[in-house]
Amino acid sequence: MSENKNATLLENGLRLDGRDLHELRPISMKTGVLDRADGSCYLKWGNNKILCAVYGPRELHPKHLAQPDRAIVRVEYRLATFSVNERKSPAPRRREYELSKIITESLNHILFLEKFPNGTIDVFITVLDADGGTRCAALTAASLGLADAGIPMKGLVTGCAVGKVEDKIVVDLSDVEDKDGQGDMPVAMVYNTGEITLLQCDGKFTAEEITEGLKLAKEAIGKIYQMQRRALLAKYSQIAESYDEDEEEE
Amino acid sequence: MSENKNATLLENGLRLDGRDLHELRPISMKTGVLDRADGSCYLKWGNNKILCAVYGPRELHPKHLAQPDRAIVRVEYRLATFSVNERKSPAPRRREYELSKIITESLNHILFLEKFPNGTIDVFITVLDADGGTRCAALTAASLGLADAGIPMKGLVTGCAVGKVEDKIVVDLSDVEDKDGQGDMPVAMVYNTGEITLLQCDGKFTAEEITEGLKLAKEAIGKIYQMQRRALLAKYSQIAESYDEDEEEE
Amino acid sequence: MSENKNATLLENGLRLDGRDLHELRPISMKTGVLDRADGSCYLKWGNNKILCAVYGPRELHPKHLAQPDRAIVRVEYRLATFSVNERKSPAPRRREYELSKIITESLNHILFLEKFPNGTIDVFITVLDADGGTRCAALTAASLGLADAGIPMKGLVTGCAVGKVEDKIVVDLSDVEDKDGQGDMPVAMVYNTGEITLLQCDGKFTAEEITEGLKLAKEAIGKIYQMQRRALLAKYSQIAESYDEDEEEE
Amino acid sequence: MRSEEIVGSLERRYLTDLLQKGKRIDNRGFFEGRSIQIIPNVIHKAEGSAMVKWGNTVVVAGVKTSVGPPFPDTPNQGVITVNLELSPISSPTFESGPPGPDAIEMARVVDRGIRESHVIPMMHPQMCIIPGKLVWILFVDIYILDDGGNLIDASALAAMAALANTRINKVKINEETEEPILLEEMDPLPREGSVVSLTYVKIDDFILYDPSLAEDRAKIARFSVGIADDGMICSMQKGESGVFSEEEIITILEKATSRAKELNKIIDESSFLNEGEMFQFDF
Amino acid sequence: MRSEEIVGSLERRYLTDLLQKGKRIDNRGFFEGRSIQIIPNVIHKAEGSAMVKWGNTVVVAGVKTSVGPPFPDTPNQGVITVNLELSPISSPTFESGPPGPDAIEMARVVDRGIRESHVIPMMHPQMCIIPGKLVWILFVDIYILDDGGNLIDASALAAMAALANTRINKVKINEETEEPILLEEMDPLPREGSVVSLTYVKIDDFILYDPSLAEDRAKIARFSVGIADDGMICSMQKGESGVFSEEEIITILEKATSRAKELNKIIDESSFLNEGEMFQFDF
Amino acid sequence: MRSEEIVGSLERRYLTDLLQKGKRIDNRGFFEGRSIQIIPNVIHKAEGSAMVKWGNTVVVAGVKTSVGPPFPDTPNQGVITVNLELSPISSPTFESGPPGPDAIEMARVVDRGIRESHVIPMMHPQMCIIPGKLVWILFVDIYILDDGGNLIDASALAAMAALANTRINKVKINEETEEPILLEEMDPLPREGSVVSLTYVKIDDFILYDPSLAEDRAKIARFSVGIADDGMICSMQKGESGVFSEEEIITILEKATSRAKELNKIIDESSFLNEGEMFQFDF
Repeated sequence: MSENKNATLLENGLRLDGRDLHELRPISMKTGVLDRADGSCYLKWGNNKILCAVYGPRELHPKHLAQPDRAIVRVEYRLATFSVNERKSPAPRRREYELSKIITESLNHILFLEKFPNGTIDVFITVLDADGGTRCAALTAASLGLADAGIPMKGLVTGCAVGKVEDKIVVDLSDVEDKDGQGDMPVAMVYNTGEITLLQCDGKFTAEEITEGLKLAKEAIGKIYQMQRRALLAKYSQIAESYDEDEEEE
Repeated sequence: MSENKNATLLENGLRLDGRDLHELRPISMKTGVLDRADGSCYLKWGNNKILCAVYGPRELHPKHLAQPDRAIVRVEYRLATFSVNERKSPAPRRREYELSKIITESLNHILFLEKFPNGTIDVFITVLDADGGTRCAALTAASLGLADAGIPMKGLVTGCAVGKVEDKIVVDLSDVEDKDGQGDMPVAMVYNTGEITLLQCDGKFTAEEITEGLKLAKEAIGKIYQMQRRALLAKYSQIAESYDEDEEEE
Repeated sequence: MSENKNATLLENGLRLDGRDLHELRPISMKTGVLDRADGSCYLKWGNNKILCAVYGPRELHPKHLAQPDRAIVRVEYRLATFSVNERKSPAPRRREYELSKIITESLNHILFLEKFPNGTIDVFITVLDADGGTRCAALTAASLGLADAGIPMKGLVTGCAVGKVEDKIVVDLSDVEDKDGQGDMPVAMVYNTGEITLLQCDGKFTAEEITEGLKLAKEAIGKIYQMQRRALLAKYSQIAESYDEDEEEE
Repeated sequence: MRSEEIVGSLERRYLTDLLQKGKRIDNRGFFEGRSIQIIPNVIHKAEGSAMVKWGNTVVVAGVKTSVGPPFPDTPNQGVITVNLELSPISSPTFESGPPGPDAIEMARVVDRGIRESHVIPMMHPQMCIIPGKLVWILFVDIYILDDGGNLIDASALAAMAALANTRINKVKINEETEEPILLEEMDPLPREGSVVSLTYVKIDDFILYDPSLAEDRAKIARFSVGIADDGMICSMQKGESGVFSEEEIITILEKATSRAKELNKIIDESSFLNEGEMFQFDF
Repeated sequence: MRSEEIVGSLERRYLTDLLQKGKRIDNRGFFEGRSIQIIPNVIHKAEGSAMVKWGNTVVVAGVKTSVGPPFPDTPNQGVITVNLELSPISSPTFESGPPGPDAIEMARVVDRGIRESHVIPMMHPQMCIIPGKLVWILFVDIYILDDGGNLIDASALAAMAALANTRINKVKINEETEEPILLEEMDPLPREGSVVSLTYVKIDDFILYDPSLAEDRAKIARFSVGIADDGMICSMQKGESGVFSEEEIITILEKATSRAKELNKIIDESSFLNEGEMFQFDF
Repeated sequence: MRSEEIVGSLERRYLTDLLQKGKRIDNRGFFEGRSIQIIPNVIHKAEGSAMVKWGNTVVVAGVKTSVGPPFPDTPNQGVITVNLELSPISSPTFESGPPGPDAIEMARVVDRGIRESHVIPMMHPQMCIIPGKLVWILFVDIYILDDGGNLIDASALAAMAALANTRINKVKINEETEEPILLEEMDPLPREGSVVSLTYVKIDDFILYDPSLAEDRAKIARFSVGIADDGMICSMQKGESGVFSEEEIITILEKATSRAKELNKIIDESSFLNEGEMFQFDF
């Protein structure tokens, strides 16, 4: 968060992009977008564009990494070199390693890994265009990619960042609010159970603001979870449709 | 190729080093120059100086790379740090990886790899002094190194670049012609069969110029192929001579 | 060594830190300082601060490095990034690789490696604060760390650098004497047998000066060896004490 | 590996049997290309970008611009760098990590086409801000997103289309300090024409244009040629362990020259489209 | 690996059984911390340093200062970089080599606490030598020396204590050349308050503060919070595959806020100690 | 590995049996060196170079020169860097990749001999172009081409011989811009004398000069000493796990001092040879 307090981020109670304090940016998501992957998801969230591919459960190489009692999950969160203001070097940065780790841990929670001893589930996420909140968007997409691959899951995990702007807690921080605001707080949950699988913050918050942020995050996550469900239903209804077509052809 | 059209590369129909358009630079080559390698070749071509060592067929480590039905060929083409105008970093550059790959593919064609399951044939090429046309020279040397190692081959592969200078197709491009000319076109063939194992170009050519280039390259390759044969014969005649000496001693 | 001959390193026959030519800096050493390591030693020598941890003999991974007839010794000598004047990059430098190698070779000599086939003994040394003579200090500490781990040894190895300052041979070169003096000569021995396990020099010495240096080094090494023995005895007397305490409690 | 190889050999035989009957696996003619869609300006954060769907292959290219010192031997020229990543997103057989020889070769082939055709004129006065000191540096980064075969041609097209909509900042010189200031306002990147890549593969003795994934796997040799909109051949690259005869190369160059005319048109059409949206793709 | 895992599962069961009886393995209360010792200025060659013994855990942090260019978007601000090494000295399970994801995460959590609390005010005029050209660059390097659990809190404390005794050179500007000269004389690094990290772990359904090594191994979830001396929460980091409820997080934040007051006092006390000597540690 | 080790142990026994009879495997005396050939100026693209055939060992060293900033603590001195590559060309046991500890040690031993003898006077006015800003930087790169034993001495000789024929550009200062211009015309690199390396190995209790490949493999200890043409000892390096007594070291230094005189002569002879041609070697 910036030490610079001069940036104006709210005007007449609205945010620079015209949103209300608690309003999400436009979000759309689609599964099954890739031919070669076992599962995939393409997600747009504001100007974020994120592509996720899932492979597995499959055999793990090198074998000495395999766990005899469960599958492991390997997640790679990467920023495309051109997805950010200054071209990023192709080699992953420390931030990308950290986010890969916490996304892995979040996904671990919803998977029945013990069903696939010695196996691996590989999740590759590329942020093609970055606009603030990529980790929550990436996790939301990965969750759908896993479902699209038909991997058994306890539930979907869904993410949304809240933040602090001019002493107000706002939902779904934009790129500029992340940069010039007072605090960022990414949250991910299994919406139905309220289990928090990812939680971070940076900035300056009181305990009350964190509590408010968690409440607002949960509401937003509820909305995004419904979009995830619709995206999965869309896939199955497409499958059903093509099944009908098959019948007609007969 | 340079965008700069001002460089003069031809004077009175001759090239800057006095050669005719279709004339090769002085070339010499010698096999069996290294003690420790199974096969080796030292080749001078203009001011190019290239050393090649061949090991194998030998067991492949790590074993998981081994192919149960054939040997693999591993080629490393490297420029010595001092072989070029500006000192090169010791780490291989992208150009060296590309040339290693296309030289490997060229050599693959002439080897009976299925005779050596699970094995490897390793070809290490170091350009000690670079003067234009190193990839063709390196491939020509590697071919001799393999023969020197006694590895069974379908034929020798032989390389020579042609190029375009002041709208003329010339044979065996020099360093300065490569840099300031209009186009470079490296070619390698199995001379006896006319099979093209390597072909690249950069610059601006018409289809007719490419056709002319291929014809001129084949003629040049024929001459170089004769030198390769003589180099191999020299080795065997030396062996024969020392055999004679042995007899005399008896 | 510097080409600069102007630095004054001796005044009234004493060195800049007030020492006599043949005087050691204050040295203290303590074993068993780390909980998690099998053996450990913390050593202060002037302003040098060195921490050494020993693990093993333990199984060696990856297995293809294992020797069927003996254990191998792996030593890592590292400078902490903040231990030197200009912050060092965390990646090891060539100097650190060289010193790790010669320390390994020195320790190899005193270990009964054939007692532990397929095993490894791992010695990690971190120089937390560097003040000249770190390699000899590190070797001295490593030797104690091995003894602390209870690994059977033929003897202790002990190191001390001598050097040349204003044409005099001096003992235990300080950081500034190493930098501005005429020569540095690190020596390590098994004191009881006089076997030289490590010997290097840089600077300009006559053969006679080397001979004198070896003699002075041996004397200094004798003193340091007594400190090593006391540090080990301190450990065993502590153990004896706590054994006594146990008895008292009963 | 093993089971993949067996599949590979069965697949190769199946393809060869078809080819002997004059057929390709997707019913195309031997020299017929697949359908191509281009969405320009797909990445907001990039100064130029394009996504290409070429048959089942999906590729995105982005161009980032920055200013920096020129190479000492070309003090007035801009600098261009092409990278390509065989992202593990695009195929179960690709692994993450620094580019291997395959990705390096592809990047260099695409790079040579752009460089040798001079479609981005590096000596153009706009490319140089302060001679010998400060020039425009272009990073063209290509990500393979779905591997459906013929990655070189799809990548070259994405790179060319991305360059075609790339913008660079206008520059003002601060009169006092003589230092350049990049303005918010932008100009199109100088461009003179276009270049495309055309890839042919050999399976058994058959030569095919625009290999699908199965054909890419079964090929014994590959030949790619870069041709500019003026019909000049700017780059060639033979790949794999199989061989071509002189006659085969000459035939390919003829076929390629005529196909290149169509392809070069696509680029100029795409550069005049409005900013596209990825979901127009049904990928 | 196998035998370690079996031990791990036995250890976890043993700890859980204890916790169900309201006990921890070292008899601490669930929200009770271990003893803490700090030796400031322990490294002569560093411009700031501290060694921390936190229970059985030993950590050293050193600060090196240098001058260099600022980041383009913060031309008047100093730069701080935090690195952390899980040295193989500190545990039989750590390997040497570049930092892995665990070390990277820890370094970044410590970094965020320092950065977001603004305890080192990067915009302070003293941090900038020539605006846009030359600022102070601080490298905070943390080495774990003995892993006795709760590495994040011990590392954050060592880093904070090292910064609290860091000095930077006074600077004079050469009037002729306008170039800065670093003088021998030094000033304390500007500092405004302090920040500490507080880590809680979950084992079964129990939440514990300041995990010992065995508890660190048995945890299913981790939650670390950075709190400044003004009581503000500057960083949070949830780790591992287990989960927390909203209520659990709110409870932890309450406990942490009160514990943070004590911890932030320790730092200011340590910064006024005389230069310590490592052997005061009985480690 | 296994079969190599068995050979190694048989070879060692065979060598030891010979040595006990006072014989070496190639019939040399214990302190007799092998034949040496030097071809100076063998690389056109290098500013200095030499190829050395030392017994069966072949080594090439090349010197590239460039200009760049000095180290901050030696603002008027040139910079020299020595690298050495155990090229896989030279032995079936060497692998490609960044230098391992063996190659690093060899490079540093060669470097120390050159640096400490001051044969290339880094403080010479010719080495400094603009004090504090621009000095000559020398890269000495050594490639082992055929490993016939005693790589250190052969490498040191190749490096020394390459430096002896190295040239650096004359420099003119542009009066307007005050920037230096490198002229085409060249001067010899400043040089004051020469330095050589002498390596002795211990097999069983025997000490031998200039180990052949088999002796290198069988050695239990190694001792290398660098001696300048003025007879001063500039570097020593003991290697391997075996040990020496004080008396052995003193004996070796006596032998080495006398042999060094001969070797230092070779370098000055080679530096006056005409540019050689590699094929003069019958290697």
